[in-house]
Amino acid sequence: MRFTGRHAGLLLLLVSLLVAASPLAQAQIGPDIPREETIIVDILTGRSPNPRRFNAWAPGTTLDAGIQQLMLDSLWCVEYARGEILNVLAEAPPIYNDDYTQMTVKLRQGIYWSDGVPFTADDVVFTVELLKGNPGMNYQAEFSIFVDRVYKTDDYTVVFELKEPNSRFHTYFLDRWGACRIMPKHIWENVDNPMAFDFYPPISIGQYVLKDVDPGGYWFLWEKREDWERTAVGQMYGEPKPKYVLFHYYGPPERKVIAQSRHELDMCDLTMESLQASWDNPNFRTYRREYPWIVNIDPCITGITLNTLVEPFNNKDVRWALALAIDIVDVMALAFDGAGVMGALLVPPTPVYLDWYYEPMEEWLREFTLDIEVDGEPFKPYDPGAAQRLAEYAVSRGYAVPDDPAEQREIFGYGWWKYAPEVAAQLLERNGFKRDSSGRWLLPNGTPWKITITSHPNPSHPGYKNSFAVAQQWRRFGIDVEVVTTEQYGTLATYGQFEVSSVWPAYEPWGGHPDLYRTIRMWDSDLHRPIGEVTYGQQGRWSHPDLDAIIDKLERIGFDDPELIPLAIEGLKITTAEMPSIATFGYPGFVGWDETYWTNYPGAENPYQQPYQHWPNFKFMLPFLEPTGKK
Amino acid sequence: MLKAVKALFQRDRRFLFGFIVIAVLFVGAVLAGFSPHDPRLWNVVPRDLPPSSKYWLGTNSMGQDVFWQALWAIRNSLVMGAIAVISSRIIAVAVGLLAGYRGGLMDRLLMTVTDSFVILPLLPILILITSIFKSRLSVTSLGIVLGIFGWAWDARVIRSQVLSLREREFTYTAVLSGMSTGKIIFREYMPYIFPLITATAMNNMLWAMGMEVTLAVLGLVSLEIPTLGTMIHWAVNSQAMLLGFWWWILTPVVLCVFIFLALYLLSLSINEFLDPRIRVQRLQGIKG
Amino acid sequence: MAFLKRYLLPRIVQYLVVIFIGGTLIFIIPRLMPVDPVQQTLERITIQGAFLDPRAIEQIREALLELYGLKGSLTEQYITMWRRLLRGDFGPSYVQFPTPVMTLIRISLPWTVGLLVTTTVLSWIVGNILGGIAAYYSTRRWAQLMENIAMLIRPIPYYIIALALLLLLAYALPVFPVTGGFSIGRRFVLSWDLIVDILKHAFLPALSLVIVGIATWFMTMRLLVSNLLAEDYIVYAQIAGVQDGEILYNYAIRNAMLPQITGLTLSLGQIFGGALITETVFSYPGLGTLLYSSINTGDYNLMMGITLLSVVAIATGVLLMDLIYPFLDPRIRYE
Amino acid sequence: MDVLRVEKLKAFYIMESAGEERAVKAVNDVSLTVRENEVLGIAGESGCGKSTLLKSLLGSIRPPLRHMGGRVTYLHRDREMDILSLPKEERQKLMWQHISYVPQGSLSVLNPVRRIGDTFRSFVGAHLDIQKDPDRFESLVRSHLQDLGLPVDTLKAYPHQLSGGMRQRVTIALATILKPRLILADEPSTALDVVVQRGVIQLLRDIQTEQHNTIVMVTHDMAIHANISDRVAIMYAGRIIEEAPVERIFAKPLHPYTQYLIGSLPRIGDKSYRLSAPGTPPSLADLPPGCAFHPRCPNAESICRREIPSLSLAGRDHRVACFLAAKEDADVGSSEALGSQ
Repeated sequence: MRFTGRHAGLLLLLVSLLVAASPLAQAQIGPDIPREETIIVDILTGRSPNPRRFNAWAPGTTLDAGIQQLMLDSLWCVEYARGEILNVLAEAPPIYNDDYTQMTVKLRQGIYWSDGVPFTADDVVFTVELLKGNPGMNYQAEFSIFVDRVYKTDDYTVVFELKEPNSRFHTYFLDRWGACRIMPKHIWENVDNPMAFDFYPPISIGQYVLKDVDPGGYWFLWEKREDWERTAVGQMYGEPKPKYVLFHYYGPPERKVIAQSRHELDMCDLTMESLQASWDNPNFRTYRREYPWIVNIDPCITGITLNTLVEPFNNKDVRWALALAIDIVDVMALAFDGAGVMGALLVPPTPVYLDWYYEPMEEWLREFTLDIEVDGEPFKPYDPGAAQRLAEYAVSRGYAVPDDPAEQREIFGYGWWKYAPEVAAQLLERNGFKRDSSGRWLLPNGTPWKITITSHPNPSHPGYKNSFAVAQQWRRFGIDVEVVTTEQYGTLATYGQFEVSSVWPAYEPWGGHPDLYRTIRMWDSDLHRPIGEVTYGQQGRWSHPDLDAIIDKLERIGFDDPELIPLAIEGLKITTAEMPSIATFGYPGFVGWDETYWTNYPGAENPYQQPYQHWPNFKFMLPFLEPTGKK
Repeated sequence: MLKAVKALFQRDRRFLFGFIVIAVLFVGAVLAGFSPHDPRLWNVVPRDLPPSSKYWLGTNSMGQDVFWQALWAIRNSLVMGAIAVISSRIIAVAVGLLAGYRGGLMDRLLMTVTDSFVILPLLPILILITSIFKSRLSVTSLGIVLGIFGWAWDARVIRSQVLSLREREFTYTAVLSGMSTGKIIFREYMPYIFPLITATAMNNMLWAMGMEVTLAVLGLVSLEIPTLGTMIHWAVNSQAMLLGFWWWILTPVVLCVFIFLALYLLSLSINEFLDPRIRVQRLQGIKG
Repeated sequence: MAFLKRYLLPRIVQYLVVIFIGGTLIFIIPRLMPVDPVQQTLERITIQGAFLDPRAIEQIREALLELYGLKGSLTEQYITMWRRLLRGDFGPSYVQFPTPVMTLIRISLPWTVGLLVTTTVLSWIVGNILGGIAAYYSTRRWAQLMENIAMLIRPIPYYIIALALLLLLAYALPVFPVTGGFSIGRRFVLSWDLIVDILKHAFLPALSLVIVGIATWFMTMRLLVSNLLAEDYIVYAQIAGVQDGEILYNYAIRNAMLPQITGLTLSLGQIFGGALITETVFSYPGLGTLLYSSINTGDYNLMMGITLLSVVAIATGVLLMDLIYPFLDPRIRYE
Repeated sequence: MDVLRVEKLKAFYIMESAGEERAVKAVNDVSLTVRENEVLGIAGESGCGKSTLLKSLLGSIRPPLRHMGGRVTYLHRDREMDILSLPKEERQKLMWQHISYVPQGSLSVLNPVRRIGDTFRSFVGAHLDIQKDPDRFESLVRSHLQDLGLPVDTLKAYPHQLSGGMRQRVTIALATILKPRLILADEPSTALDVVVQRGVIQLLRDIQTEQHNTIVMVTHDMAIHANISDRVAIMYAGRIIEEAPVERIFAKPLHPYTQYLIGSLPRIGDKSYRLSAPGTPPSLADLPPGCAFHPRCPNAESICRREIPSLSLAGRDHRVACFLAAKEDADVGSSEALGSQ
């Protein structure tokens, strides 16, 4: 046989044509699943190593592929778009006794598991008792510390007797991307080893039940229950529109752009660049239909954490100098082309927090001075005009931005710190820092100042962009900065093995509730451990006696006490003056929606609820989506 | 030596091409030192511009001049590759010669070590090692790490060549005539081993550069040091392909191709020049 | 018998020693990493479970150390590991505790093996044949064209080739599926449609691997064969009027194949490490991403399981190669 | 009758070195005829171009060797064929059935990873359709080997398992299996020890007696020529410098170089100091002007340094390329007496 190159080429071509021309050319979902009745959404946390594991109560199970959105419910859920707490499996908010040692929960009635067994107080009691007795399982430690006794008084009332007062015990059942969800007693009571039990096939208490799963762990297909009305969401919002929900992990952003352009993906998280690349798709939309496109209600704040146990970051002047050496407009321009809401406080600048904290503190911020004089006056670091400067930048890039300062404040935030490198220099110099002949900063001991920023290696993560953008600022200021990206950045931060890191600068608040205890508590001095040991608080390891006192007071008042906000404001004043870490801007959510098959997503024009598919709240969105009717 | 190079130049267009490309890249690498911009600084030029007379290879989304970034990348990648190649060649040749020439227990021991390195799955090991160094691998240390893990197979190849050479007549003649081991190795074996070294070196260089790209794509090297890998990392993650910034993504890819082509052609040409068999033929040719 | 005693036994001892050294290295290296599997799990729990009391964290930490078998000293852990491995047990995965590592590997292994064995063997065959032909007819234009194409493809970073194929054939020209191993919702019943479906999904990842593989094998084979062409026995056969095809296959390619077979065994052994970049670019299920995530989460047992699988596969490949070689090359004899 | 005519053949190795093309004049203006049923010996020191000449006769000219002029014509079934301009397919057809070749039987001429039997199969299979009748092929090979006195087991052996003599016999068996008219043998006995050498030569001789083929035998060993050749051509520096029947060349060598060659042969009982040519052969890339042998020639005259002597008749069937020999010979005249013994 004479086999030549031409033959090989022909053969290859032939094979590819054959495969390409077969009738399945475009099908991503099989023939039994009508595309127009299916909503396809991205999985945030990646491929599931063991896709047949639905044991949501053991660590490691992938929850955002449908378990927390469609399969399981918690007692309550935070809705941060509207600033509310929803009663899901509970019928009402918890009832505490006066000294917070007893909590009573009233349960919703008429809810059934997908196998037809009714949901009752027995399930709740069983869940708490099972978890409490099995070390290694989620909430085991919390329940064994706090729960003395749990029992039902009737089929729809559960009473928790606590070992010690805890005014926020119910938050273990309050879903904010995670909560203790209720398990079906009639299944689990027969399980010998709850840790090893896979719970496959799972039964559901939500409106959907698992239909199929990818043995490779990339996707999960859920089907609407016929008795969807016998669920909490059914009672709350009615029938969900899609018959099928497909959770699909697509990987890096370019894959999502491709999938969405082929209309094989309806909802996903993108990056700034991949969002820009999606405009060829006429059905593509973002949270805001115009620049800056992003979700402005995400309850997380990005920023830079300084390790306050490491010299020279233990010095407040140095921390402030680093903040003043940052031009926030430039950082946001470098990171996300200006798309973002700046936040000076360590609280996310979402509409509800702007109301609860930024607005009341605006006056104080304007008058706030640093202990340093510029031109004979005490220096006021707050720059209320920063948002306008960012708007000007956006205009210079050719984006349409409203002229009204009020609207600009709404889009870009209220303000930030001044870009004042000369004041930063003054702060450093009075602490013994010097510049060498080429303008580089030397530490007080005369050695060159070199900062290493530890960052997440995933380019989709805002911490990644933030690190490089801030590094640019400090380099220009004359500090030698190195950015190190590593998958271990979280561990390194927890062990304190870093100088500067782009981990969250403050712990996320509830998002839908003004209580800041969750955030402020992380600076409590008794949570901190020396470098090399795991810290229980915020990784920067900063604490302050005045703040400790505020934390004590917060613990003693309830979740809905009117004193909450004034107390938290006092706390924020301390964290502002001390600058333990530098907040930059709210988490810019680059959601991308394809409107080929579904519309009425909760966009900026109609934010009826939070916009992400990976949050548990996604279940509340499904009844509101509208099919376009496209086949 | 000089004469040989001159001869190569005139004899072989492949050599000429390879040499010119390498020379140009080398000059580029030196020129990088005269870059008007610090390669780590962003926003030094307008963003996302296509190539023009002012920005020869355009600019990227971080506001950097792709041309100057590319020069830095060439410099760092070549240095990294060269370090990897040289260090792994030293180990491979030493182990291969020693094991092959000495034989016996020494051979067994060295080959056990070599095989242990051969069987290690390199990518995960390298990922682990870059994790241990917290991605602080500089150009030099990455080169050394790649060198430490990139020699084993080539040592095996060199050993088997030495084994076959040892059986040949001239070794006996040389040993009988009292030639020292070193002399035997350098006079008699090197002409045979050298082509192996250059051919494996070329592959190793390619492997090292490919590995660097892989690690960079995964974000496991220092991303602010411009290399071919980090250029690709930034370009891909800024969606240069989807957004049509072809000049940004093509530059490192074309550079990879040119470096490979140049090295490949050079090594082919040099090997042909040095290959003992072809040399013998040439001699026979002259004699008749 | 003499062969057994003087060659085979020492060779098998060496094989075991090599695996032992490999296993020890992959026990030690991960433990030098800053990542702490317990801490990783704790972080996941923290994400899921609101905020934790320090006392609770301490309790969980203790419980997890106990469960993961990380309580003892390194030596104890090391001994436990070998004892377990000798029973063929890789232990539980930490991330998916207490799912056995074997279960996780079993989920990903078929995809990896299916994709990589096919592409490795295919590109080996095609690359070697084309490389041999191109070397034999090196003066022909089409042979030079083939060589030039291979020379251009070979140095392009694999990642770029894969990505470019994806953009070309799934985006610009949406012919192939973007991701996954087969269509969603499809029943796993053996049928022609299922096979076509799986092939279609595997096509792009396979194509990317085959392109690079062919170029690589092609280049080596071309070099090997063109070196052989000056050999006396080929010139002799040509003078004797033996047809080109016969010379090409039975003299040139066959003889040049020996080192290539070694290369193939090695490549086949490496399969068990998975193809991380391929799997990442095409979201293809496989061991590569599993291994990568196990590294990032400090899942020592899973890491150990996959890498050891690869180590044993490669070592066995090399051993088999050494034993088979005399049958392929009659000049080699083990005394 | 002539079976092969070589006319003014030039084949040079074209080497590019130090930027210049240099011609290594390995076969330089060679004319030669080979007659039916004769054994023509080609002799000369190594490096004189005799192997290249043989390659050219086989039509196996590949770079860096280049054909620079002249013709190599075979007479086959009343057809004249110039092997150097023959299409490849026709040349392949001519090979082995009409012309065959015995290489030096070193290890490298046989494919090291194939059994001898496989080599027979591919060599024979290239010319006969052995697929149709494999048994006939088997018996052909077996009987041929037996005829040559080779054990049939050889077919199962690998080349490296055979001794040098056996390998040489195998190459002879390969060359003669299709009973070609013309066998070109390139140093078939070099590198063998004397006893084996004799056996190999005897084998060739027997075959010739039996099959009546024509043999062109290249070897530097004059003793072998004395043993087997009918006619001998002496090559020096790419040219034929003398050509005569074997008896005559040994009895009355005319060219001083030939005289040295013969003079250096050992003779039984003769203990006198053997003469050999002083100096070394010239580089073919850089030939001296005039007669290439003049730097080593004890009798060289000025004409020898200026002009190249042509091959001219110096007796019956005896030609020589030497100014001095031609002169000397002319004096003696074309006396027949000297020609025969």
